[in-house]
Amino acid sequence: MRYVAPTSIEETVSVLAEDVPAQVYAGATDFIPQLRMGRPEPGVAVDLKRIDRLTDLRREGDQWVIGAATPSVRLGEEEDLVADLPGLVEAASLIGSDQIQSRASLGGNLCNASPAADSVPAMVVNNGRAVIAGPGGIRTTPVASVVTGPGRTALAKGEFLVELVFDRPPPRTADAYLRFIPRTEMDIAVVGAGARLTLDEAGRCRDVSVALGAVAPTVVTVPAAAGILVGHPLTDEALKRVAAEASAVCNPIDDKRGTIAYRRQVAGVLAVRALKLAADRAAS
Amino acid sequence: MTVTATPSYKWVGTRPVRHDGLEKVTGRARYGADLNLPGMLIGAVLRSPHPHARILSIDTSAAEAMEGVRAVVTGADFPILESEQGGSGEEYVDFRDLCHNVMARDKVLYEGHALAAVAATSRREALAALAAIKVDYEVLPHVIDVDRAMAPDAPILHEDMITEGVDPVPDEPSNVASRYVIDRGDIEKGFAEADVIVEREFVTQPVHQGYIEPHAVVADVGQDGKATVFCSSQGHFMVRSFTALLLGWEPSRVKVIPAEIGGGFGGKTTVYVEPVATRLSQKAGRPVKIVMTRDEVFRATGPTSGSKIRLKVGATSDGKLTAVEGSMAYQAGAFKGSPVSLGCMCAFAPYSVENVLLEGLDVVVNMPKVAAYRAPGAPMASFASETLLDEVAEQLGMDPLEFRLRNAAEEGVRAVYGPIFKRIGFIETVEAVRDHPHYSIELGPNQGRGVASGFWFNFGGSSSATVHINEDGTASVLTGSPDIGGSRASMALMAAEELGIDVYDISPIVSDTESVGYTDVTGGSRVTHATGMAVIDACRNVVADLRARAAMVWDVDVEEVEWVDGRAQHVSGDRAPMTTKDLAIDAAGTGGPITSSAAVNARGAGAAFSTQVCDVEVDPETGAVKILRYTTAQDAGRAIHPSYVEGQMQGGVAQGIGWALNEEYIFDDGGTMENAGFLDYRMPVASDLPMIDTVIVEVPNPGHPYGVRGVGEVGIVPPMAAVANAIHDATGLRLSELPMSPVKVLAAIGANGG
Amino acid sequence: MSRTRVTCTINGDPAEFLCEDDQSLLDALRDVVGLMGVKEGCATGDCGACSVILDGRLTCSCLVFVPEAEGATIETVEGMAGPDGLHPLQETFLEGAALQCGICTPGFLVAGKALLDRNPDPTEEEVRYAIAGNLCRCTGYDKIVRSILDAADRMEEAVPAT
Amino acid sequence: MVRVIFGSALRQYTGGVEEVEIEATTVRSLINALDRRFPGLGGAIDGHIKTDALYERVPEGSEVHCLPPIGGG
Repeated sequence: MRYVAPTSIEETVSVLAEDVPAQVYAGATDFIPQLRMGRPEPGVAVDLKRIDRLTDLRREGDQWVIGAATPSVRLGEEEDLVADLPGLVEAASLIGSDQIQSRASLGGNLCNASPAADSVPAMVVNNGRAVIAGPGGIRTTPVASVVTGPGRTALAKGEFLVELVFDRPPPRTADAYLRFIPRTEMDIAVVGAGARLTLDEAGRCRDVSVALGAVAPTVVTVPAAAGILVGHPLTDEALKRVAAEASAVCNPIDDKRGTIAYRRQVAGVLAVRALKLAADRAAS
Repeated sequence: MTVTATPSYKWVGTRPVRHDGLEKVTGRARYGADLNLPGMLIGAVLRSPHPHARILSIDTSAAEAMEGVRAVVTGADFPILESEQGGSGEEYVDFRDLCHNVMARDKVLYEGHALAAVAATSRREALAALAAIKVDYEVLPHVIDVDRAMAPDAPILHEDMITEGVDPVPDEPSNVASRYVIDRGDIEKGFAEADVIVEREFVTQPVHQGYIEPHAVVADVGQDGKATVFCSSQGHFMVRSFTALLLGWEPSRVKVIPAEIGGGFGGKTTVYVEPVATRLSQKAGRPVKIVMTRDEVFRATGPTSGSKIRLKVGATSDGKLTAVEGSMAYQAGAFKGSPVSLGCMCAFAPYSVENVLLEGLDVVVNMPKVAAYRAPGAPMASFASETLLDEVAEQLGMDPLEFRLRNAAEEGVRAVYGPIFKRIGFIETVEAVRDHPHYSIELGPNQGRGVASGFWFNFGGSSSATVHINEDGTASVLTGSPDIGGSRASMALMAAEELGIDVYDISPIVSDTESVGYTDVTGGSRVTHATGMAVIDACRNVVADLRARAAMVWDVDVEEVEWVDGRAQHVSGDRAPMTTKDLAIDAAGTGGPITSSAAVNARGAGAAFSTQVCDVEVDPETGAVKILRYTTAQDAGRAIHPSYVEGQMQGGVAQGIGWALNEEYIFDDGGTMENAGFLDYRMPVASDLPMIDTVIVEVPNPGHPYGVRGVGEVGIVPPMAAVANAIHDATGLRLSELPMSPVKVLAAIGANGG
Repeated sequence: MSRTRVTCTINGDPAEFLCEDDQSLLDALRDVVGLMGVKEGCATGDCGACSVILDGRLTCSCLVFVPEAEGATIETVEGMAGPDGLHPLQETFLEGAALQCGICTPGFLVAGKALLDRNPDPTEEEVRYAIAGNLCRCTGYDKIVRSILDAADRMEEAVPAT
Repeated sequence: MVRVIFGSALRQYTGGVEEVEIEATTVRSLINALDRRFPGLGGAIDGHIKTDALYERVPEGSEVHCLPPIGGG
């Protein structure tokens, strides 16, 4: 395996155009353990962290632009980002220990395409866009469309993620992300739930989005939540219906981390808790 | 907080900085993997991907021809040993099983079972060579579940295994290696006298010791055929004897240099890669290093047994136990030798009960051969017994500690397993918890409190020690006990107490197998007791010698010389006292260097008891159990270094909480372990636990000069039941399966209509 | 296997060495540089025994390809004690008996230092989460947490009041 | 006389006998005496207790329990 660290997007594109199996990576917090577990080494490992744009974190007008390889720890250090998108920051900060936080990135979390990736539900409810570079130039696509299945993405050969873009939230809008793990740290999500909502001045729900992780091959949204909540306050009765809808959209598996029944039930619980947390934030 | 008995010592009971501490906080201490030798090769082990298969052929020719490969070994490179029980002190093994476990021959019996190994000039080359070894397997049906292993149609692991301890002797082989029974009193009469009878079944899964340091060894066989083995273990004399035996050598052909050991908890009381590295080194003529990966540690070294336990308890309405009856089946792993008999012996050992009928079955299954793990066999049995006792107390409407006090074993009571207890401190541990502020803190919604107690025998065994007085009056104390958690400091404290010199003027050293006498493994909570006795004896010899030399100098009778605070004093008081240093400087003139050795086969290890209280909060919507508070009271007899006694107590509790809530071996349908890593094996992390409050109870052990009782093991016995009982208090649910993971708790809440 | 020359700063000293491209920083620190205080417990980022501070950030050295260390500043446990003596964390770990077997200790010390470098006055909960990436199997964490809190107090006292 | 109580693992050698009274002054003489009464028992015990002190005195009137080997962590 050869290590290369290109310093520009163009250089990266040309490295990936070579006729050698290549793996781009950011923090390598999934990549290296996969190699240890027997995944064959690629011919070339492409470290994206030396490209300035990929490790950037900036506000551009009404948007937040987060480099695909920016370490998660940086998100929590950006106070304005925490104020705008607290759920997204929470999700990023749940990716592993402090040690992992120094390395793991939103881009890696997305492109590793684990159904349990913590940051993806939070990115999806915030309508994140993925900026992708490749031999054909730069394109932008919704985060929700990047992952197509466990370990699979919509990225074409030679393409790689450059950055993630989020709109700053309108007034009375907030997000939240909660996950369930058996321990308090160092586990993969058994269920993850992201929520974002906008309240009107009377405290009624004007807009809502809920996305669930680890309960299906890819992140699933709960479209029925809008029908139940929009135009209404968040009553216990309404939230109970959202919980049922959240459980219903799940298509989980039984595995060493949880059972189908458990994941369905807790998906509803976490969806409601995340909605309440987001609503409290939106109201304050 | 310490509940203490009597005398005042100058050094015993103080908390000096441990002597090996500086090296360990600066990164200089050398553990098993920290030695690199010139010309050293890297070894790697080929392991079975199947849980049960016949080995039809192994072809190593391609591997041997590869660049960088210097040696390849298979089972054929090791002698097949006859069945013989033996061990290094308390760790009993059948050597035939051991030789088959270290390197499989005709059959592999678990996923991860070693069947070949290579030594090459780099790890990359070694791994490539492993991939080039061709093995033809005939895959056989496997069995891991203990009930299924006992079923009539179960795949048989060992065709010659006839159950021992059954009358008449069975005609057919089975996976039940042996049956153990405790049968005392009249069980039917006991239940007839009972007003309350509770019976339940319990299931626990295999769990691993989880030491952070993987097994590691550097073996170097010289041109003279002698081997020097550097490795971490719980006993380098054990490594010497087992390695030599497995190679067909005399023990003296192997010298073992003890590395610092990065945790063991019983799991490093046997050998895995040590004989393999030694044979590879012999073949290659170069030093060979083998370091296990974490994956190998989980798949190929011994966890402790999973179990299936049924227990029945009877008590009178005034809270007196009348009968205990039940059956326990423990997974032994691929070879016989689960700690099920110890489980039977320990389960009700804290109590006085006359009518007992307990059966234990040792069952072989297709998973790694179990190894000792902290109070082997007791924790799962006590999870069952202490949960049932809580239920009985509840039905009687009695405080669970009061119920325990009414039945508590004390001096003169016949233990469930037979002998009569000498002075023990069980009652004191129960009272310590009862009187602790923790026991009366008010609980909130979804919160609950549980208590449980536990027993462990503790052990004595063989230990050696040598004490040298250096020219400057300081002392070197050499023992053969690897220091796994502060025992150097304990040895130094006892030596300081005996010699009367400053604890920092003692240099406690763990010596290699050629520099100190034979010593059993560091295990069974025996080091402070047994090795401590050897140190005390050697120090007393030295003091007698120092007194004799002072008498020589003063030209008086030795009876007129007293040893006080590290100085020789004449009874008359009219001579200037002589310090250790004074006597050391002139040692040549009084008979040469001052040194003494002592050795013991220590008896009189005092039994250990612990009583613990745990508060939990259960999230009724997710099944998550949070440990809010934890207090443990344990009889240490005499705490030599209280900080490390507390550390043992806290460490045992933390492991027990992991066992209670999340830890387990998970196998897929094909018999492959699915969670062979720290990510999914889920040992407790710092944010999972509260502070663990300790109460050291000191009821001196009459079998030790200072009253020491072993403290290493009993702490892990009560936590599973304490947590289960707390969950019951919070939710009303009786959980009888470990781990009590969120999935299981939520399912139980759901089944209960919650 | 490609080899790369790496030039970096380790514990304040310039270092230069040749490594294989797929080698982990952990393996290079131990087997090439000889810093055996950096321990391997899992090699998958799950135990923290190999923790180092890489360019000011706490990192598992097992999860870093060593060529990435080009130009980097690396701090290991071996660099914690200075000419004036031990780091306060090393002192409180010794006095507070925060180690039993000691294999995880270097990782905890480095993680503790990374915490106190950015948060000199952490709460117990902050300490527990900051070291949640470090596994200890001996102590139950009680004495480790106390020792980190004690070190924070000691360092605060050592800073002259302003 | 010494009272000896057998654990279940040894009862296959004693024909099911659970306890006996026997004349012995040391552990070794006790084992030898037991082996004379129950052929094969001595070897079975010795396999288990080889690390124990063979010449340790057994006081008159003692109660001796033959237990399975106790390992430890």
